[in-house]
Amino acid sequence: MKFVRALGAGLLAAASLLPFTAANAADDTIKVGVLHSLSGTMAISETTLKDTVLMMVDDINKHGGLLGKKVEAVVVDPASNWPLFAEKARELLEKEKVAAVFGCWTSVSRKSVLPVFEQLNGLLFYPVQYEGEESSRNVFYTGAAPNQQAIPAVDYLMSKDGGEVKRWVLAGTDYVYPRTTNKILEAYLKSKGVKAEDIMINYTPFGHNDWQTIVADIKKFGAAGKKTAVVSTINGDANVPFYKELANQGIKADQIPVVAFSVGEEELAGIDTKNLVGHLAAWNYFQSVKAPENDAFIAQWKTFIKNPKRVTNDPMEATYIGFKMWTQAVQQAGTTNVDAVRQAMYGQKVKNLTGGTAVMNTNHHLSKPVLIGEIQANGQMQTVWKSKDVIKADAWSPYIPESAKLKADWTYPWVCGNCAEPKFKM
Amino acid sequence: MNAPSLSARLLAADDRRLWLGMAGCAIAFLVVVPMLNLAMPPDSALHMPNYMVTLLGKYLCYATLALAMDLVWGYCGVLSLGHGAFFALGGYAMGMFMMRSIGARGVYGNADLPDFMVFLNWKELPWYWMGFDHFWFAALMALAVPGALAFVFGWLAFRSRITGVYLSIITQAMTYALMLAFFRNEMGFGGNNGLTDFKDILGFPLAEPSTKLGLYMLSALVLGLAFLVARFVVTSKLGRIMMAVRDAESRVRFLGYSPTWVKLFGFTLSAMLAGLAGALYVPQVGIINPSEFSPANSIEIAIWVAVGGRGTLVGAVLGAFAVNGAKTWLTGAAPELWLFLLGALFIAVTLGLPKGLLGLWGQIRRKEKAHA
Amino acid sequence: MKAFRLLLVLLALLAWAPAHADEFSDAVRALNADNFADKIAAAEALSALGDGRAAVILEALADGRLHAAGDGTIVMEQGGAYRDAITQAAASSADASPITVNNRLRGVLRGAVGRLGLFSPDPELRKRAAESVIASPTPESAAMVRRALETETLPEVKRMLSLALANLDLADADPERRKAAIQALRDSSDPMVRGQLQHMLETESDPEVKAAADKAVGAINSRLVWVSVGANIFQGLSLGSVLLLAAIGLAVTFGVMGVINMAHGEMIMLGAYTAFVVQEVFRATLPPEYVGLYLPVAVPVAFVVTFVIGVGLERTVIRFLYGRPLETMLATWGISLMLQQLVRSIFGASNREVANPAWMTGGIDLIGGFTLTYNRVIIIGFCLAVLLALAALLRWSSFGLHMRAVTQNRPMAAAMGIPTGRIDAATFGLGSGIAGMAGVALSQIGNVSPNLGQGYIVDSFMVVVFGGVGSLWGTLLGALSLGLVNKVLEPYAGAMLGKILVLVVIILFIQKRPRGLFALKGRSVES
Amino acid sequence: MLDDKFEVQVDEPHGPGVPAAGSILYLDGVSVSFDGFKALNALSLILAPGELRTIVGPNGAGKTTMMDVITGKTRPDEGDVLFDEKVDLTRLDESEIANLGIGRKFQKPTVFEHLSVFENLELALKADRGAFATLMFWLSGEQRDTIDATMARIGLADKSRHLAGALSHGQKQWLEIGMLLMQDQRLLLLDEPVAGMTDSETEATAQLILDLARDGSRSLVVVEHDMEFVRALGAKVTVLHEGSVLAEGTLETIQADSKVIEVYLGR
Repeated sequence: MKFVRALGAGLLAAASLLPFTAANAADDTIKVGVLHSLSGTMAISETTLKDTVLMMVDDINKHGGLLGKKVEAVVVDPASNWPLFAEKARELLEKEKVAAVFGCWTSVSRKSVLPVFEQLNGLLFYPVQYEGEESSRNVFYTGAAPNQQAIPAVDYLMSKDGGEVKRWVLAGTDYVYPRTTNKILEAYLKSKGVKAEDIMINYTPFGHNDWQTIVADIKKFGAAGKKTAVVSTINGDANVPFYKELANQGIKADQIPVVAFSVGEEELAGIDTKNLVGHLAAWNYFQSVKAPENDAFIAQWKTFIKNPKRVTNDPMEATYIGFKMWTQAVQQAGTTNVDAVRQAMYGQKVKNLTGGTAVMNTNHHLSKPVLIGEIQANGQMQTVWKSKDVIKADAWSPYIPESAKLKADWTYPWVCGNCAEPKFKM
Repeated sequence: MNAPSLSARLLAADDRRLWLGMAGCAIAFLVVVPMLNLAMPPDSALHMPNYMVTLLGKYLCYATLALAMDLVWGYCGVLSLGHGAFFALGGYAMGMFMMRSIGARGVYGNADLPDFMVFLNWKELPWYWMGFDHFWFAALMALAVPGALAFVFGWLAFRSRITGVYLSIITQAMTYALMLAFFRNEMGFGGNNGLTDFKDILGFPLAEPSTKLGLYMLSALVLGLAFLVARFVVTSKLGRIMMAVRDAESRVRFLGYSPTWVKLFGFTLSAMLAGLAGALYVPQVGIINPSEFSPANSIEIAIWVAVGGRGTLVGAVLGAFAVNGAKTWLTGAAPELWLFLLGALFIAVTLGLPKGLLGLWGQIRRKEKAHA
Repeated sequence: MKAFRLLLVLLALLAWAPAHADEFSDAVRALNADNFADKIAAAEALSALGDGRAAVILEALADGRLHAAGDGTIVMEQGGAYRDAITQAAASSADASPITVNNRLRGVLRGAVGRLGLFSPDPELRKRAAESVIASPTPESAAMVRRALETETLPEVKRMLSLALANLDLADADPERRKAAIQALRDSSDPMVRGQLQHMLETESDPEVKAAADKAVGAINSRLVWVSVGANIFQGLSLGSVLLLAAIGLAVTFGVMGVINMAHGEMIMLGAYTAFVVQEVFRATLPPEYVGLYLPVAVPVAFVVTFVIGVGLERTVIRFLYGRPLETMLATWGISLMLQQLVRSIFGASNREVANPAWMTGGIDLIGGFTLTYNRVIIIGFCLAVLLALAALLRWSSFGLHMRAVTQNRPMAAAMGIPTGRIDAATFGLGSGIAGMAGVALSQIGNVSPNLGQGYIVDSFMVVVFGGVGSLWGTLLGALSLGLVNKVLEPYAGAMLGKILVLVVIILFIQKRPRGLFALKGRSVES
Repeated sequence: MLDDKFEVQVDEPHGPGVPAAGSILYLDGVSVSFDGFKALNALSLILAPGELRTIVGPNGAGKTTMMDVITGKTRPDEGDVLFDEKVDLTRLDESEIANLGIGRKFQKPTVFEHLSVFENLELALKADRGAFATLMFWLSGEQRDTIDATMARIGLADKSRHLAGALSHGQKQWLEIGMLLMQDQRLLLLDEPVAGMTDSETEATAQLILDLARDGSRSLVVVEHDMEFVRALGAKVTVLHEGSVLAEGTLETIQADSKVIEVYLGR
């Protein structure tokens, strides 16, 4: 008797999990997953992107939806917890049966969901600048690769307009993106004849908030009589204390300019920029750029988020481009089937918000223009340099010997993300 | 150990219901779930999709971890806020093995070095990676490293009679320091990204649902085994001494027992169980990185136990399932609100159910008795 | 000599003569070019006129205070007021938009201002001019500095000018001058100078000069060593004061009451957000020059806000958990989750901007390029003040007496008619309030986001435990020593390894003193 | 794991057993102070094997501190504490001392409230104290009998499965004495064993203690306020005052002693 009851309890335990399993795939809507942290350390940056996707979905539904169906966004919160990212990705693909997922910010989150997407043949649109060295057939990278940010920025600083910098501080948070970028830059600078003693590399922990020593060191390093610049790959969260310390220790942009790759309008909104005027950022998008598409986008954003003070930034544009491309590809393929859509993605074009057109290449990365801007007192960027044409992202950097020999091309005859020679012989 | 005493003790253990319940769960997890997953047609409502299986596998590892936590906290009265560290270390050991078995299939196609080392221009494998090509070695390390750390750390701490919150805080310092250390790329553990890109384990491709099901069932078995071990310990005389230490440490000394060694035994055993859980966890989630060391994670472990009801073993398992289940469900169902709900749950449990969910179960049973 | 000064005055007068007027105003208008190359040309042209007024205008341009109105008139902003740059007549800023500059143009302007300003009648401007000459030297400036030196009267400006001249002379063709320059510079402790001298060591041909330079560099180096030691100590104290601020509140809620208060960090965070709100109110209601006063107002406001929240928590949750410290951990953890999410849903997830008031921005440049930043100095002072105030409160006020009574022997205190419940609430509120004030201070150096608290909670517990639970002075000593150790280690070990080492130090230290730095002795503690 | 440290040689001048010859417990010039307050002041006391000794003294006389020193809870600032002629107790910790054969009953009864009466006694039972030994420990028949016997002796036979926390104050006192018996120690230190007991309980306790003392195999030190109880024990009495011995002798001589009357019986 007791035994039966106990057994029953056990079974109940298992059964209680069933409600999760009931897969509710409605056929009259196309589901897209939104996999951005809404809590935890990364919420600061990722929440905005969640809203951007929602805005795009809202927009497309206003214009009659996709393939005659409404688009439905499935929002989940991976809570800045990397294993949770993998779990949620699995849930989105297997349970929610989403047609595509827009998400991830940090490289580690992308790495942790990668196996899931490859196993279940899902589609991830990754909207953040990153270190490259990757090309998965299940991911489309709409953010900048190092050669779309770092190299042009350094070139600019070495130019006459940039102040002919001779001495370099490469400061970054200790994780893979800064490591790679700095590695590439080091190789590049040396190729340009910069001596080793004129390069200072410094890494700090995540969320580092006491910059006294390092800023003082930078000051010392900059006092050696040669024009010095700082290339900052410091991660979002640590930037505020960093810039506050810069300002207070009186490092002026025309003495030691700081160029950052992960600081945009969104980050600056959290800082008083009066004393940072002239420091630089290199990115593919600035809100301040005057272009009809951009004005429309900004207006749409401010109305959607119901806050005229909110700013737009580069990852938002990347999300915008990614989403637009996906919808175009779906329309072109006439289905949301992942393989069909993937094929349709190649060569897909979308107008950049800053003018020109972004093109999706067969290495799953974009060709985008590169902008370099100076921080203004109002927290906006003033473009001081713009690439003549769009620049094609390298999945594999030519400046890293191991990766120089690799090529990413998902079309015949290569059909490979990291191969030295094509899969098929022609 | 002498087998009769073992079986005798386990069966003698206070109430039979527990053992029947275990049998029930065993059947549920080892028979029913696989059946639902394999036998049922995918479109049937009873079908258990693969992601549920992996999810359950993950929970089972958490449950084992919670069990380990309950052993030190619930019975020895040592609130370790660093148990995530042991879990992570076990995970890293297994991760290193799977890293090695990638071989030349990494992106840079380097057979001798993992990708991240190639990438940081490491020329050769650091000495502490030696041996991780062999599964047995990795498995051993998954137990030995957490065990050794726990033993040394515990010996230092218990010997100098560090108790209560002081102990909790230095265990927190330990895991925090380890987290920062593993973040450093110079350490050779993959820095912030940790170890990932695993292909297969012992030749079974991790992507295969069958592999996942296998890992899941293994986790279930390990949890059951861990439960028996823990049960054996707490029902032994040592277990009673542990409780005695928990309630009146100084008094135990006057009885001639040395709390240092009692606690050290519990702490080390618990750390090894945690390591085991970690080792099973990593192949199922496919990544291990320093964030597993973060103090918040370790605090959460304590919370699972508290929610379930400490000092009961069963409660720990229950708590791990309850909290993580709630988390999974809420992060999907109410992504904007789930922190409110989870937070409220913790507060409600502490205020309403000091004995945890199991205590609630007990109250209900007592009520039934009263009415009957 | 006199004649020359007379000449200058004449020049100044002539500058106002209409003949020059349009030439000057044309040059000024030319500044509003549409590309930087033209702007640079215009700036150089303007400075070439040698007109006293140009300096002010160029300076305004460099600071982005020079605007171009729709009709092409150039307007200059000075302390909120707008004047026509040419006629100096008051003007409106209605349709004026600032003339953009980039770093290169800024450099040019700085040099130009330097050269022009040297002869301005305003000594302040002359001083700044001397500075900018040092900052951005150009070949032609040497001659001008020499001219200026002859006429200069103010000793302070003279000193700076001769320094500037020496800097420039290092590049002079005549070795004698170079040597003289080195002699003049050997007493400076400016790393800039050292940089130039070192640069000289590489390029210098004349052996004598080289030797002199070498000696000078050595002399400067030995001075800079001491500077860096001093800097290190200051940074250590500053970090220590930050840790202390973060920990004081916890020293009350956890140290005195024994509540393992995981929501402590969120109290700090709420304080920081209070500062943000107060700032926004000030910005919305007051003229810009008063906005800076938001900070002193925010401190008490934050205290009140977090005090009330703290009392609320104590009455609704904490008070049911006394004597169950580990349960308090669980509950407060839940509270912290909820507070984070609450703030996130009210203020949004992204960082909020809390600006340093003008009087807290920048710092005093001490010798050797070491800057004593105001915000850190003020924070050190503030945190000591808070600590002393708290100590005094506990020591002398009747509330403090009751509080100690309750925490030491609750039943006895109750029996003596002390309202233990109210005291508990007030104590927890006090701890939270202090955390709130700390939040206001920390908003000045860090970012204000819902995760703010998480960044401090672990360190705070370390400090309190390291110092010895229940001992304010322990907390003080713990925080400062941890800060110093950290900063002393950082230059050698790097930020990351430094932090790790500090944690190891704490673990080992607790082995030696299981109850922290300031442990309470006696039989009472034993059981 | 501690077995090797039991026999510790004392440093000179006290060569092995010189002054402490023939004593089971030997305290000489022991002083302890907490933050300046001298709890023990050059206390000296010698206890012969098999002896029953009662110690009286006003609060703060240092009775409990003396026990703390003997059982290793408190380290004396100076002085010698020797057990069994040659073992220096000041160098051992509580558990080592307990394993030497010194048992203690606390002033405030401390039993393990979450364990049953039976389990409390089982823990006290004389057996290997090592962690692994206890893990593999399995109660043998005769051990079970000894426990039962003890339970009978302390009158808790019917409460075997009750949680110790549920016992009355007096019962806890008894249980703790029972635990002392289970340890089968050579020296028993009883701190106010009858505090909070009814008269009948007190009598029974006195009887029990006399029984223990009778066979001479163990020595007992009983600290007590209750003069009736002390009289009932009829043993040699030591009077402590301000941390040192004030007087020693039979109860009668003590009560006649003027100093004692002044400081303790205080008229």
